[in-house]
Amino acid sequence: MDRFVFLAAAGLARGAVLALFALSLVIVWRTARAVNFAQAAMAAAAVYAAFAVTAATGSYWAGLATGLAAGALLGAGAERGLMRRLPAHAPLPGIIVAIGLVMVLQAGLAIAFGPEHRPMHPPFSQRPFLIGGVPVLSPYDLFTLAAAAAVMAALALLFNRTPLGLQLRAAAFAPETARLLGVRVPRMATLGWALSVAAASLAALLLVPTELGLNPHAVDLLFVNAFAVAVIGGLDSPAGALLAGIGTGLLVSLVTGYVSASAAPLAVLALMTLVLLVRPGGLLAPKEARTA
Amino acid sequence: MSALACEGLTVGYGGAPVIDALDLDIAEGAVVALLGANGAGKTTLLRALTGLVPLRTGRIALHGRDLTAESTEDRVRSGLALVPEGRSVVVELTVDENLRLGGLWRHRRKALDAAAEDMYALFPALDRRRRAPGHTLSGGERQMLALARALLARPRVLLLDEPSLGLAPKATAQLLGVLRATAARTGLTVLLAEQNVTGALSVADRGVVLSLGAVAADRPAADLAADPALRHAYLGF
Amino acid sequence: MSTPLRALLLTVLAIGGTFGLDPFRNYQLATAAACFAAVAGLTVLVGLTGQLSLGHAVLMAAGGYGFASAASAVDGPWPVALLAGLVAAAAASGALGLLLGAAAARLRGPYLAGLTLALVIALPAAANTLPLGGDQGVRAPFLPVPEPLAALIAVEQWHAWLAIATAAVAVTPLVMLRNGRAGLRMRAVLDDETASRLSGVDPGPVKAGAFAASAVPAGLGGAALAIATQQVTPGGYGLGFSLLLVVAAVAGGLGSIGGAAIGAVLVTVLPWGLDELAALAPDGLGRRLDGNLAVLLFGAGLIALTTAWPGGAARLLDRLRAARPLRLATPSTTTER
Amino acid sequence: MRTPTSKAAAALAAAALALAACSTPGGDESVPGVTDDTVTIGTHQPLTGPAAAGYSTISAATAAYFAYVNANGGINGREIEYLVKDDAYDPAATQTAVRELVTEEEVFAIVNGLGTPTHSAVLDYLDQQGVPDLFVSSGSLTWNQPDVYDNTFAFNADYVTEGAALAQYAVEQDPGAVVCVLGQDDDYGEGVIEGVETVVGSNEIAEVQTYSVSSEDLTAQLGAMMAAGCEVNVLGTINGFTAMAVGTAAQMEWFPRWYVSSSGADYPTLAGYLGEDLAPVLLQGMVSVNYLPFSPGGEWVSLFEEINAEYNDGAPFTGNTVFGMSVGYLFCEALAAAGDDPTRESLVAAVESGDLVGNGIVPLSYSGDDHAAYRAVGVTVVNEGVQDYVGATYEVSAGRVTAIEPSPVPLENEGIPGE
Repeated sequence: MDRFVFLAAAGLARGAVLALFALSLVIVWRTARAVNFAQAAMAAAAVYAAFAVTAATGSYWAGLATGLAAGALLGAGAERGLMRRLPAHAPLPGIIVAIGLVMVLQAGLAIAFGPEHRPMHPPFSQRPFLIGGVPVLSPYDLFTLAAAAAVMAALALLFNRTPLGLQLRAAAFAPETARLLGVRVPRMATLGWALSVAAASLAALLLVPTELGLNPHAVDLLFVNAFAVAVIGGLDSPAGALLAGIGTGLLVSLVTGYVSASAAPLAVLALMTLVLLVRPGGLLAPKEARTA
Repeated sequence: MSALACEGLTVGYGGAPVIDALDLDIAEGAVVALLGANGAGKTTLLRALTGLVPLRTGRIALHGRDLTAESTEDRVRSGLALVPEGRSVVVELTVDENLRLGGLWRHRRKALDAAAEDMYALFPALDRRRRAPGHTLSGGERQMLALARALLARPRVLLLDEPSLGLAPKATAQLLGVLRATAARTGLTVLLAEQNVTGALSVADRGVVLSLGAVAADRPAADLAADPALRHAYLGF
Repeated sequence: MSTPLRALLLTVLAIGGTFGLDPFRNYQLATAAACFAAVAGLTVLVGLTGQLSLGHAVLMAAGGYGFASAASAVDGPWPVALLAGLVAAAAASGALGLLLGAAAARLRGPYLAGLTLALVIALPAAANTLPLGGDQGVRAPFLPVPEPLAALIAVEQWHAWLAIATAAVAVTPLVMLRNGRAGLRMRAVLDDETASRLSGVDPGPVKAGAFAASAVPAGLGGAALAIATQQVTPGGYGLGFSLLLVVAAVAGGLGSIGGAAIGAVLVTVLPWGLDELAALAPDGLGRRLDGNLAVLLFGAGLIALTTAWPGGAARLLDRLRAARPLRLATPSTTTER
Repeated sequence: MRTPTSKAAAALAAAALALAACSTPGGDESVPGVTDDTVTIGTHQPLTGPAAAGYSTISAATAAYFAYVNANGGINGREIEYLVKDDAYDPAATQTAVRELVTEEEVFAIVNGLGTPTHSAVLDYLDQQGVPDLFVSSGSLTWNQPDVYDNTFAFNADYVTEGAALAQYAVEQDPGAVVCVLGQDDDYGEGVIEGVETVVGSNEIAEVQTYSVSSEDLTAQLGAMMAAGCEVNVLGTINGFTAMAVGTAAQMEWFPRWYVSSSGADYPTLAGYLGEDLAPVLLQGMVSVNYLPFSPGGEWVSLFEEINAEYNDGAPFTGNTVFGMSVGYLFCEALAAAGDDPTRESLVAAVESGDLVGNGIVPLSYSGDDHAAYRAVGVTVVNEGVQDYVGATYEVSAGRVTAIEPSPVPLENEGIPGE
């Protein structure tokens, strides 16, 4: 039982980061109908920016802000510079350009910074609180959960309760109609990319201090798992990302603890296959699917 | 002064042009019916006017201002609105969201609320379904919503593409009635592309007949409605 | 010229070409032939049915594992072992392809990409969990040069022959399939699923079948690679390699078999060439550039190709061909849509 | 349209036959990779990719040592050319890299190829080609099969030996301790587990946890070990995961004793991961085993530090540096022993002769029927940020662990082997 509580708590913190990264994929899918396969590499580049600023100023928060800004800039730049030039209504070129971007960014980071792992220190203690002798969440875990929850809530508000969010959604669902209503659709796509990569960068910034250290591949596995999460939850559904993120985090933690580490990717694959066989559009797929 | 003027408009998707060196001038406050058989180029002309289809040659001016180089969004923001053919309602959004979307660039928050209430007053059927998602609306409701959404932004020139398509005669009459009344009240300029010749000519001042991408006839509406030869030649009845 | 005849001619040409290469180039040629089979499968799948698979490396691995275990198990003369291995490779990859295809038929683009991506990531875990030899993988039998040829050719050249022949066996039926009625159905599904449904073509089985049909050449490619390298490891079929196959398919021009050949050669030879180039750089810089430079330039090339020149190499060939009346012997069907 | 194609085919076929001579085997009498004044050897190393962080410095150190030897006249008048190919720890890339080294560069031998999965991929190939495959950089038992792979020799003490020695020392220090193992989910972790079991008895390990190299964290594993009441944690982990295990446990306020296999216990590298401030605290008392002369201030280390400063641009001096230079020393010794006109056969014979001494703190065990390098290891402990041998040394053979005396090899002739 103790072990279960411990593993569940660890899975919750992991799940929050997963959910946030998955949400970033949902954002870019909803606003630009694109799956950004370069999300991990772009987030890693943003974390390098944060790392450099923290090293120079000594302030974690300055680094965090820089990382978010760098992520937003990278996202906007990728959309303006590359994605916009691709033919609409065909997903393949976007995916392939993103793969190219992964190669360029990761190789560029490795050339610029070398392959070493650079330790990043969390702003709060990672020493867990003990409840009945069982270590549960640490202050840093709580920070992670709070940051992820706050960003998710803010994004939900932005999308559902503000005129800007309305325009973002309209531009994604029906670009031509939106343009006829005076919505600056290209600007919305840029904004969607910027928001998405910034959210992904935040997830990466939360994750890396708990990992071995910063390196060009530090975010790869998070992306793969988060992509699985987004697909399981339904690419159009922010709530699905949250649900599937927490669920997958728990699953990975429990399987690792009770079975073995190598069984975890198989468990995720199995969960994904199962969900997609029953619901091909993910757990919380919208009722009326749009194909464009 | 002319509200909408185009000169030498040529549009094509490769191959032969769909619109061929077309000149058109619409006076401020006029309601013009754009008529023609299927494939005459009505939809293409409207899409070209709003910038959804690129021009090969020609220029477009709105109240004397050259729009040719502007994007669709900017043309809309200068007062040119298009209610496209078919179901242009964003099905994922609610009626209220769809409606407000039309006026976001135009109004501040308070003014937007007021403008939306005006539209609900104009279309009571929509008022009853404010929170309904777009995909639950009937064809008539969707068309009303699309028109209301366009009017919300107080355009100076409104382009409509087949608003009566698929609607019951009663709904068509109601829609065209609202349109006529609004035009009369606000001085809105309307270009109405229609297959429903009788309905269109009943609300229009002037009728323009397109054939093979060029203007085949341009006369007062009453005149056109009364000319069986012309009707037979270009409009197929 | 009929497809089998043309395939035979090209195979003989390629085998003749091995005489002009030294052993290392022949090894690279064998690798390229193996990749060609997999890329051909992928390019037909993506180009004709629009299903993007990021998991073709796993299908290759399935073929490799199938080949290695069957060929090792058979205790007989080498042609029997080879044949058993190839049959097992086709069966293993085909079965996995059919399974994936069944899932793929229900999934839209990004969902399929996600599933195949998760599959690639799960391969090392599967190798550790299933009896596949873990990270070290399994050995494939070494096929020595047969006696009569031993004095004439080196082992690398012999393996290149086998790999080329395997690739030919893998790709020829694929081309025939693509040019036949099945290809027509696939294109119909890509053009408009609803319309194809109305005209009596059920997209589900077509998509699943296309996936399986694309998996078998990939598996045979894996077998060809196992012949050349005598080893199948999960590390050799990771995400990087899987993406490289996509790069090859795109660089060659989606849907084009000739393009697949160009793409396969490109991804085999170019990284090596770029590393040679990086080795010329000064020491400290060279160490950082080594490997990374190739990846960087590949990525940049991929982006440039997709944004500026979406048809890939096959489109360029078409243009050159259009400029000159001489027709090279490559498949004649259109490569674009 | 058919005619030009067939013509082209005929022309190509003719050209192919004309060229046939250039790819036919045999005919060359000289020894590959050996000229009057050079010996060319090659290796495959992870210079890029995820494994680069831990190991890319080894080949640089080896190259620096060879540069030092070359600057002092080489071995038997020949300079050593060391070709390092990147394989990104990807077995497929290893295949290509090694084939290029053997067929294009025509190297004399492959030296210190790194990694179990990677080097496994070329083991058969090197055997078929008869290329000496010296001093493989991995503790797998695979390399010690003289009957099957008569040219392949290991360099690391094998993982079973290390696991057994660590467990033996743990049991001697505290006979009642609860012993647990955290291992990588491959032959490395399995070897360490097997070694520990030879000492504590099979199925007597209180808790066995594994991780895969792609893992993001070890929270679940360490939580389970903490819950199981582990007191001695034997780690079969690479450096990054050792640091992560120690760091994660400390965050849980758990401070068990750490017994770490040599592949994951390099103090300077671990300090790089944990930070210079935390490392001396967290790693205090960490037990490991080793067989190379890395005692701070020792004569070998002093020499290697000088070489590192002069020929390796003063790169950070770590266990990898000592490892890489020691491999270079051992190769030079073998080359010197292979005679004035070395052949691949004489090189292998020199290693099998049993005359090589290397520079370890325990004897080399190479012979005709044993291709393992070190069958004994010495225990090291970290004290106040300094990792050094404590004297306890164990030999492991046939499942038995026996204490022996260490026998360090003294430095001679400025660290350049001669006849």
